[in-house]
Amino acid sequence: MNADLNAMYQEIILDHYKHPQNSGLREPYEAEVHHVNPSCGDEITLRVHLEGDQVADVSYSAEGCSISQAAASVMTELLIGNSIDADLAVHGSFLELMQGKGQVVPDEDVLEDGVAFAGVAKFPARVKCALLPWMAWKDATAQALGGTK
Amino acid sequence: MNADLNAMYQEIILDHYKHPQNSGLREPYEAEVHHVNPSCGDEITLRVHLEGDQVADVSYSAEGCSISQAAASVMTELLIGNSIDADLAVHGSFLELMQGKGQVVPDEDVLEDGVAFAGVAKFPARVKCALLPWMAWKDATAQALGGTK
Amino acid sequence: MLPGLLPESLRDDFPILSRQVAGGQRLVYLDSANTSQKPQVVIDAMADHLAHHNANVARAMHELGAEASEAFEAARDVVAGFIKAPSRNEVIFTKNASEALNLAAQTLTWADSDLAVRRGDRVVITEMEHHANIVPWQLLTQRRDAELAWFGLTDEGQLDLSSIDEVITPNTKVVALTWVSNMLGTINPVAEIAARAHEVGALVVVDASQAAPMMPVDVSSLGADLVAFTGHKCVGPTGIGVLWGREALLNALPPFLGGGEMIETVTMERSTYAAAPHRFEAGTPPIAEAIGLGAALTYLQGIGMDKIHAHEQAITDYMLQGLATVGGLTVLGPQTATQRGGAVSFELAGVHPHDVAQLLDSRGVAVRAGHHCATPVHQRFGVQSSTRASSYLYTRPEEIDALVDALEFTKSYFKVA
Amino acid sequence: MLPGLLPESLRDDFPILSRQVAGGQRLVYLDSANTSQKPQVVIDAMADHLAHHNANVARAMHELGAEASEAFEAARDVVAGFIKAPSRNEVIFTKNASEALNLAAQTLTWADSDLAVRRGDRVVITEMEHHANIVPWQLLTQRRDAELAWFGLTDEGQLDLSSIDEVITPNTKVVALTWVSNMLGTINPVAEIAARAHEVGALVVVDASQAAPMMPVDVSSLGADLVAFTGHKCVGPTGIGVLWGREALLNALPPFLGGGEMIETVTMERSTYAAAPHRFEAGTPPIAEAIGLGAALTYLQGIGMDKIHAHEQAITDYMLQGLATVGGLTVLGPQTATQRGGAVSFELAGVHPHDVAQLLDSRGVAVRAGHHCATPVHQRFGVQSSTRASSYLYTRPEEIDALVDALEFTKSYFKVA
Ligand SMILES: Cc1ncc(COP(=O)(O)O)c(C=O)c1O
Ligand SMILES: Cc1ncc(COP(=O)(O)O)c(C=O)c1O
Repeated sequence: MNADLNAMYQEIILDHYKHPQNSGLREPYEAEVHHVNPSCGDEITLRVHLEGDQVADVSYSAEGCSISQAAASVMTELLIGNSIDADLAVHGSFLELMQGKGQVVPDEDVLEDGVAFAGVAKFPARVKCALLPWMAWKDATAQALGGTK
Repeated sequence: MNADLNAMYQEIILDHYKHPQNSGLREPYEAEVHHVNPSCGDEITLRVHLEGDQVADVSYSAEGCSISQAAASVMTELLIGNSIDADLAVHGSFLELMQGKGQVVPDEDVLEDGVAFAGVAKFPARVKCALLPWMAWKDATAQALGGTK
Repeated sequence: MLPGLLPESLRDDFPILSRQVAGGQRLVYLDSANTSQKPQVVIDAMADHLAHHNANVARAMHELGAEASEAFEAARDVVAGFIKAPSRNEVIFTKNASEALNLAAQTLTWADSDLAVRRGDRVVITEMEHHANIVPWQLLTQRRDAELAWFGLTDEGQLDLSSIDEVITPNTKVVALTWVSNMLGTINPVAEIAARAHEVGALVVVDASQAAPMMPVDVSSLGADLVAFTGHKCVGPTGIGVLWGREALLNALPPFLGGGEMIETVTMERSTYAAAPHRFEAGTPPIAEAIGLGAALTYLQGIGMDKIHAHEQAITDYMLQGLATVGGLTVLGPQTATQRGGAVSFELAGVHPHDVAQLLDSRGVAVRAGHHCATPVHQRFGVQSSTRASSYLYTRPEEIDALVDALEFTKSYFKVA
Repeated sequence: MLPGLLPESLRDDFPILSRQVAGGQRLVYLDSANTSQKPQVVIDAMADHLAHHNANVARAMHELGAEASEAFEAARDVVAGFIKAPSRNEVIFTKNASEALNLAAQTLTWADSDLAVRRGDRVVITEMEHHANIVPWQLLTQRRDAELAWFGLTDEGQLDLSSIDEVITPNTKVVALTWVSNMLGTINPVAEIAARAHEVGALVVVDASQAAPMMPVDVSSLGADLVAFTGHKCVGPTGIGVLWGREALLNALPPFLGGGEMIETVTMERSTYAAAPHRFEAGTPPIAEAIGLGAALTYLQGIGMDKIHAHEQAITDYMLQGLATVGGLTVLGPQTATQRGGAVSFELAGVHPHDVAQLLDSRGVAVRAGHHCATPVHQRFGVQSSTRASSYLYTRPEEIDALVDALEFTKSYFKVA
C-alpha cells in the first residue's frame, strides 16, 4: 500500500514534522491546556492569546508522531492572525476532512498545507493524531473566551 | 424419555415424597444447620442428636421438590440408630452414586431405599436436590463433633 | 392464526430451534426470559470477526486493529440507535446487566459530588426486583450507612404506588426499579415514578433487562438517568451488557474498574481518567461479544421492535388462555396480556416447580423452575418457587399447546386432580 | 531451522494467518502480546455452543440447561488443570484480567477481617506494571488512606530488589506484581518476592496475563495467593478472564458484584453469599466465552506449554538477533531471550513509534506502538512510547525477517541513517 502510505506521508507533512512552525510556549496567553491521546500517549501543551476577536498567537510544546507534530505546525500557520470566527470555520473544515474516511475533497483555499492531511483520513488510527492539536486549540479558545482557568 | 423419567421418579421416591419419614424438628440435638440450594431455593433445617459414637436422631424440616424431600426421608431411615462411622460410609456410597452420572451400580445392602436415586444421577440439575439433606447432615454432624455452634 | 404473529419462517434463522431433545422430541423452548436463542447471523458475525478480523481495539495501529476497532465502535452506534441514545458516548459496554447495575451502585458509592449516597440518605427499590437490582443497593446502603426502602406490591402484582410520596422521600438519592418484572411480567410505570424521583432530586436507575428484548426503548423519553440491559436476552451473545447514562452524569461519576483504556494519564502516584464511555471500560472489552450484540440488535430492528412487541402480546395472551384451562394452575402477576411482558410464572397445585419442569423437559418443553433470582417477590406471594414459561419472537402457538399438554401430562403423572 | 521451533503446520489451525493485508501482502502478525489469534477449534466450540446448546447455566433445569452448565463447568475444570489449581472452586471467571485484578483490589477494600487494607497500611507494586495492576491499587490506597509503594527498576529492566526489606515493610498488606512484563519482557522472580511478602503477612497478587500464554503455570508452587490472567491472550476469546485464589482466602473475602448466582439467600433487608467461585460470579457469566477458553487451553495443552515456551524462546532469541542488525534500534529490557518473555519493545532513532508501526503495517507487519498501557515504565526509561513486536506459538523466523526488512524500509522512507 505504498500509494496510501505516500498519500499520508506527504512531503508537506514530513517537512512540517522536521521543521515545526510556531513551536515553543510563548507569553502572553489567556489559556493553556494539556491534551493527551490516551491510547498512545501523544501529548501537547497549547496556549492561545486572543486580542479582541483576533487569534493573536497559538504556541505549543508537543511530543508525538509525525502526524500530530505536523498537524500542530500546520494548524498554527493556519490560525494565527485571523479572527476567531474564521478560525473556527477552518477548524470545522479540517474536522470534516479528517472524519471523511478519505471521501472528502479538501478546499486548498481554506486549508492550505492542511490539505496534505487528506491521506491521513484513510487511517482511522491516525485521525486522532492529526486532531490532537486542533482539539487542544478549540478547548483553549473556549476557556480563554469563557474566562475560565 | 419416559424411561429415564420413570427411573428418576421411582415409586419409592414418590412414596417417600408423599409420606416423609422422620420429618419434623425434635429435641434433643447437638447441632442444627440450615442449608439452601441457591439456584432453586430448596431448603432444609436439620438437627442431629449424637449419643457417644451413635447417631441417635436426625430430624428435619424441609421445603422443596420431590427429590430433595424424598432424599431427606430416605436418608434419616438409613442413618438413625447406627454408628457415626457406619453412617459416614453410607454417606460416601450415596455421594458416589449421585456423582456417577448414572454409571454406578448401587449396593442395595448399603443404601436400601436409597438405590431408588440411581435414576436421579442421570439428571445433573437434580443431583443437587438429592444431595441437599446429605450435605446438611454431614455439616451438622461435623459441628456436633467439633462442638462448634 | 393469531393477529400480530410474526412469520413462522423466522424460526429458520435460529439453528437451535430445529434441534431435537428428550430422546427425539421437538424442542419447545419457553425459557427466553432466562436467555434467548441466537440467530445464525449473530453466530456468524462473531465467528467471522474471530477468524478474519481479530485484533485488540483502540490500542492497535495496524490494519486488523483498525478493522476490529471499527467493528467494535460500529456496534456501539447500533446500540445507541437501538435505545435512541442522544450520544454514542452514553453507551457503556459491560459483561452483563448485573455488572451494569453494580457499576451504577459502586460509582455512586464512591462519588464525592452531590451524587454521593451518604449516611441517612435513602435508596428506593421495589419488591419485584431481580437480585441484580437488589444486592448492589444493599451493599451500597450497608457500606454508606444509608437506608434501603422499597415499594411493596399489590395482590395483582403491581407496584403499590399509593404512598409514593412517603416512599420517595426528600432524602432519597436513587430510585432503582425494573421496567418489566422477570417473575410477574408486570410492566411498571417508569415515567410516573421517575417524575416523583426527579422532584426530590433522586437519580432513576432502570433495569431494562426484560424490556429491551421485547419493546421499543427510547432512553431519551423514558425518564431514567441510567438504564441497564443484557445482550444474551436480546438474541445476542453472553459476555456483553450495556449501561446507558446521561453523558453529563456519567462524566460526573468516579471510575468503576481501573486499568487500560479508562485512563487519560498514569504516573505511579496518580492517574486521571478518560471521559465516558471509556472511563468505565477498563481493559480489553468483550470485542467479539459487542460485535455479536450489534448483529443481534440489527436483526431485531430489521424485524421491528413494534412487531416483536405485538407478537409477544399475542403469544402471551394465547398462553394465559391456555394456562387458564389447566385445573389447579395459578398464574402469578397480571392476568391479561396487555401491560404485561412475556414471562408467565405459575404454581401447579400438588406438584413442586422442579418436578413440573422435569416432566415438561421429558416432553421437550424447556421452562424455568425456582426463584428466578427474585426471591423477595416469591416470598411476597407466599411461595418458595414457581414455574415460569417465557416466549420470544420465535415462539409459536403450537408450542403453547405443547406446554399445556405437557402440564396435563404432569398432573396425571403425579396423580393430582 | 531453529532448535525448539514448533511445526509450521500449526499455522493452519489459525484461519486469520492466511489473510492478506495492506493490499495483498501476507499478514505478519507480531502483536500477540496485545491479543493472540484464535484457532478454528476455539471459534467452532463457541459457534457450536451458541447454535446447538445455548441456555443459561446453573438456573436451568432442562436438557439444554444441563448441556450448557456441563460445558461451562467443564471449562472451569480445564482452567483448574491448566494452572494446576488444587481445587476447581478456586477458579473464578471474570471478563478479562483487568476485572480479575480489580476484583482483588475491591474486595480487599471492603474486607473487614485481617485482610482489610486500612489507613497507614502499605500496598506494594512495581514500576513495570500494566495500568491494570496500577490503577486498582491507586484507587484502593486512595480510598483507604493507605500508602502505595513500588519497586523501581534497574537500567537492565529488572526489578530493583536491593532494598526489598525496606520496600516490603511489616505494615505491607498486599504485594501485587506482574510475572512477565508486557513492555520489557522481563520475567520476575515471583517466589523470592512472595517469600518476603509472606514473612510480613502480606498477600501476593500476581498478574499472569503475559505469563499464562507462554509458560507452564503451577499456582500451587508459584507462591502467589491470587493470580489473574486473560483469555484473549491465550488463543481464547475476548470477554473472559480468570482469577485464581486460595480457597480459604476467597471465602474470607466479601462479595465483589452483587446479583444472581452469587447469593445464598436474599430478603429485602439482607443477603447471604455463596462460597467461591460463585460468590464472585454475579449474573449470567460469559458462558460461550468460558467454553471458548476451555477449548483454547485444551489446544495449548495439546501442544504442550513446555514446547510453546521453547518455541517462544527460540523466536525471541532470533528476534533479538535480527533487531541487533538494525542500526539506530535500541531494545528496552533484557537483551537475551532466556529469562525474558516474547514481547520486545524498542526505539528506532529518528522515527516515532507510530510512524514505525504505520510503515510496518504498509508491509503487512502488525506491531504495537504507544505506551502499551504501561506509562510509568516508559517514563522510567525516558521515552514517551515505544514500538513492540511480540510473537507467539504460530510465529515463524521468516516473519522476523520480514520485520527486520520492514524496519530497514522504514529507515530509508524516513531518511534516517
Ligand atoms: C501484563 C498485563 N496485565 C494486564 C493486562 C490486561 O488484560 P485485559 O486487557 O485482558 O484485561 C494486560 C494486557 O493488556 C497485560 O499485558
Ligand atoms: C430483570 C432482570 N434483571 C437483571 C438480570 C440479570 O441479567 P444478567 O444475568 O445478564 O446480568 C435479569 C436476568 O437474569 C433479569 O431478568
